[in-house]
Amino acid sequence: MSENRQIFTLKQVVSSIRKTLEERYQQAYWVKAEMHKLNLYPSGHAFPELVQKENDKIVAQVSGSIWSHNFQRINRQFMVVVKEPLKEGTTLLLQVKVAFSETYGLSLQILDIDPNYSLGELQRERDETLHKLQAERLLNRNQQLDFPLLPQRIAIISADTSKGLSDFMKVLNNNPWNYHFFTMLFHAYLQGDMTVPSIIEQLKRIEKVKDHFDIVVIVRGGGGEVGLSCYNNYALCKEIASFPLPVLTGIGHSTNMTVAELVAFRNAITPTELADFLLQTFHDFSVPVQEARKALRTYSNRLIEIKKQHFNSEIKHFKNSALLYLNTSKNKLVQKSQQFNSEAKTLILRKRETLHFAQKESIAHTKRFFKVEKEHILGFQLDLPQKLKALLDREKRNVHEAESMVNLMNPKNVLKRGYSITTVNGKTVHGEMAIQEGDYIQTKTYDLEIESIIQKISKHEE
Amino acid sequence: MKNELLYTAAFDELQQIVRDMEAGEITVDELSVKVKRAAELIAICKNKLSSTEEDVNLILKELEK
Amino acid sequence: MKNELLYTAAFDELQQIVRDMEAGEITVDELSVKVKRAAELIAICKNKLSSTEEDVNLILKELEK
Amino acid sequence: MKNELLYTAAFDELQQIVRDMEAGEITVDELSVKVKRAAELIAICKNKLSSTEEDVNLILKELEK
Amino acid sequence: MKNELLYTAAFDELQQIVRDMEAGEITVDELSVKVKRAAELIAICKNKLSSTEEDVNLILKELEK
Amino acid sequence: MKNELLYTAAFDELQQIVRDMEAGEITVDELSVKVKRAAELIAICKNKLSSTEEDVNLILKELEK
Amino acid sequence: MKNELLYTAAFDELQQIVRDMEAGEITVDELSVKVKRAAELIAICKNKLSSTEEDVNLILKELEK
Repeated sequence: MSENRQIFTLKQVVSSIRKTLEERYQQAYWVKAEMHKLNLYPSGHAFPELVQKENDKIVAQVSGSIWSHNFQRINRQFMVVVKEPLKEGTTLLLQVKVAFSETYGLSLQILDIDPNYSLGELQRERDETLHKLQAERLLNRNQQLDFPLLPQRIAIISADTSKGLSDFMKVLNNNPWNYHFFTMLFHAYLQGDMTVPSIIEQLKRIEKVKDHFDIVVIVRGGGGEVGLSCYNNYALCKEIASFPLPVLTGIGHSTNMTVAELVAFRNAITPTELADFLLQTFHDFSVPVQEARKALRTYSNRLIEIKKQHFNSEIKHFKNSALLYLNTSKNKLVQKSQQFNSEAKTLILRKRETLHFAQKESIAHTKRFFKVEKEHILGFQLDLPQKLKALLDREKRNVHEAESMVNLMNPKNVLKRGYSITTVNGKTVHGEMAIQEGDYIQTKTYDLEIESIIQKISKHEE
Repeated sequence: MKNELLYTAAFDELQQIVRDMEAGEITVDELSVKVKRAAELIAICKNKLSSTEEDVNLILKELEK
Repeated sequence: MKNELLYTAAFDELQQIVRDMEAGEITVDELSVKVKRAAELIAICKNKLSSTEEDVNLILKELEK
Repeated sequence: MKNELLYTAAFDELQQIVRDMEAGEITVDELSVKVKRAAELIAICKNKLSSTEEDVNLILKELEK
Repeated sequence: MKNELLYTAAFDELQQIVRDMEAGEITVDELSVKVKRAAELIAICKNKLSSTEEDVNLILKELEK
Repeated sequence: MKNELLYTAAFDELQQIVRDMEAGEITVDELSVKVKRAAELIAICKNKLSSTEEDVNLILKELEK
Repeated sequence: MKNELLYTAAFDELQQIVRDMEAGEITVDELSVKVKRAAELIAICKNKLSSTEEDVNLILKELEK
């Protein structure tokens, strides 16, 4: 310890710190911090705990203060812009002035909170939930479920005091079509910090008895546009998205759809609309059934009518074909027999011609035959006189020749030419005759008879 | 006996006769036999057609009732 | 008797007579007998043809009824 | 027996007969048998059509109650 | 008697006479007898021909009717 | 469970029948059967619209398990 | 008597005489006797020929009628 030490009073020190801080931090700063606790006091002032976390560990912490009038203004602005009241555990963009009170110490006096930053933060949370669900492929999981043809058995998650629930039930139960629904209410908080765990709990209960239900509806009414950020909660949205039954939401707002609504099988703006949708699904089932009855009549009448027409036209067709067939057959027969007739006639005609030719030939031959025969006979008749004349002439010639010869040889004719015949005692003289010289001979000439005596006899050579 | 010969057989035989005649393969002696036969066949066919026609007309009339 | 002789036989005989006559193989003595025969044969053939034709016409008439 | 043959089968058979008749694939000998069969089939179809119509009308009337 | 001699025989005899005459195988003594015979034969043939022709013409005329 | 399947199947089957009938793909033979079946299916569907068999107490009991 | 001797005999005898005469086998003493005979025979032949010719001409004339 040193001797010349200076001792200050606490006030001196604290005042000096305040003075130094006030000199150093004169202006207001925008600070980003998580509002860990709001610590709203009945006086209307709030003394929130501001922290900064890194990896869930608090790395900075300081107290804040919001004076009542500021708090009310800020809260109004939040409700208008963010549609949420200031909520603990959210990161805010705060306009602060460093304040130091000798008695309370250091705090950040919160002058304003930027609702737009919070809006962005909410948006970021929403986006984060969406991203996570997408990464887990849960975004469309519930929507991919088969929706029952008739969503008749409904597990309702709502608050029994909710106006939305009564609207919903009124529409379902008072339907004029006598559609019957089976509903069972599973009570849950629909607003505030309890919303997420209570809805999740009820969903888990419903899952136990899911075979008794067709769908789950989350119905909330009258809450307006405020306090919906819990429906962007990842845990809740994951539960809804992966629920084994279709979850339908009707949480009564019209803007900025929450993730819960996005991942739900279907979202209706209001519970009434949701009920109307359910009735519509009944219509969608009932109308075709009703129409099927009409269609049954129409189509069966039409079908029978068509079949009757087919049938009648087939009968007509049949009649025509039968008659045509008969007619064709008759014509064929007539044609064939006419052909037969003409062929037979042609054949007969040809045979007739052949016969006629034979007849003509036989007549011609007969006539020629007679002609030839007559010519033969005529030939004989003509030949005969000639042949006779020739024969007679030849004979005449023969006789004439003989006559000529005889005439030639006639002694009278010989004597006429100067010859004479010498006879002795009436006999013609020849060599062998015994005649002597001195015998008497008679000589005969053509006109004289001479008697003479032989003087000399001699023979001549020839 | 006549009706026992089927129309088809009768008509075919008739056709054969006509074909033979066309081919000139029929003598006059056969012709008169064939002519007689053809007359028979034509009568058979005609009878068959008429009786069939009656049947058909009866059925068709029955149908229109 | 006449109708019992077939047309073909009658016609063949007729043709033989015509051929014989053409060849001069018939004597005058035979001639009138042969011509008489030929006339007979022609008549037979003609009759046969006519009766066949009548038959044919009858069929057609029968059919047109 | 009649009702045991289905309308479709009966109608098809009827149609086949008509087609065969049109195509000339039926002989005159078969015709009256085929026509008789066709009449039978027509009766079957007619009965079937009217009984079906009656049945259907009855069911539909019942349904509208 | 004349008609009983056939034309053929008469014709043959006639031909023989003519041939004999040509061949000079007929003596003058026989001649007039032979000629007489030839004339007779010619007459016979002529008659025969005419009567046959008449017969035949009658038949043919009958045929052409 | 069973009933759900039943009505869904009934609805689908009904719709199919209507479609088939609209397309005219039903034979006369099937028609009355199909219409009868459709009437049955309509009854099933109509019944389903106006009734369920669930019991709240049963569910509560199950929830307590 | 003349006519009783046939032409043929007369002509033959005549021809014998002619032949004898030609052969010179007849003496002058016989000659005139033979000549006388020949003259007789010639006359017979001539007569016969004339009468035959007349006969024949008559027949032929008759034939040409």
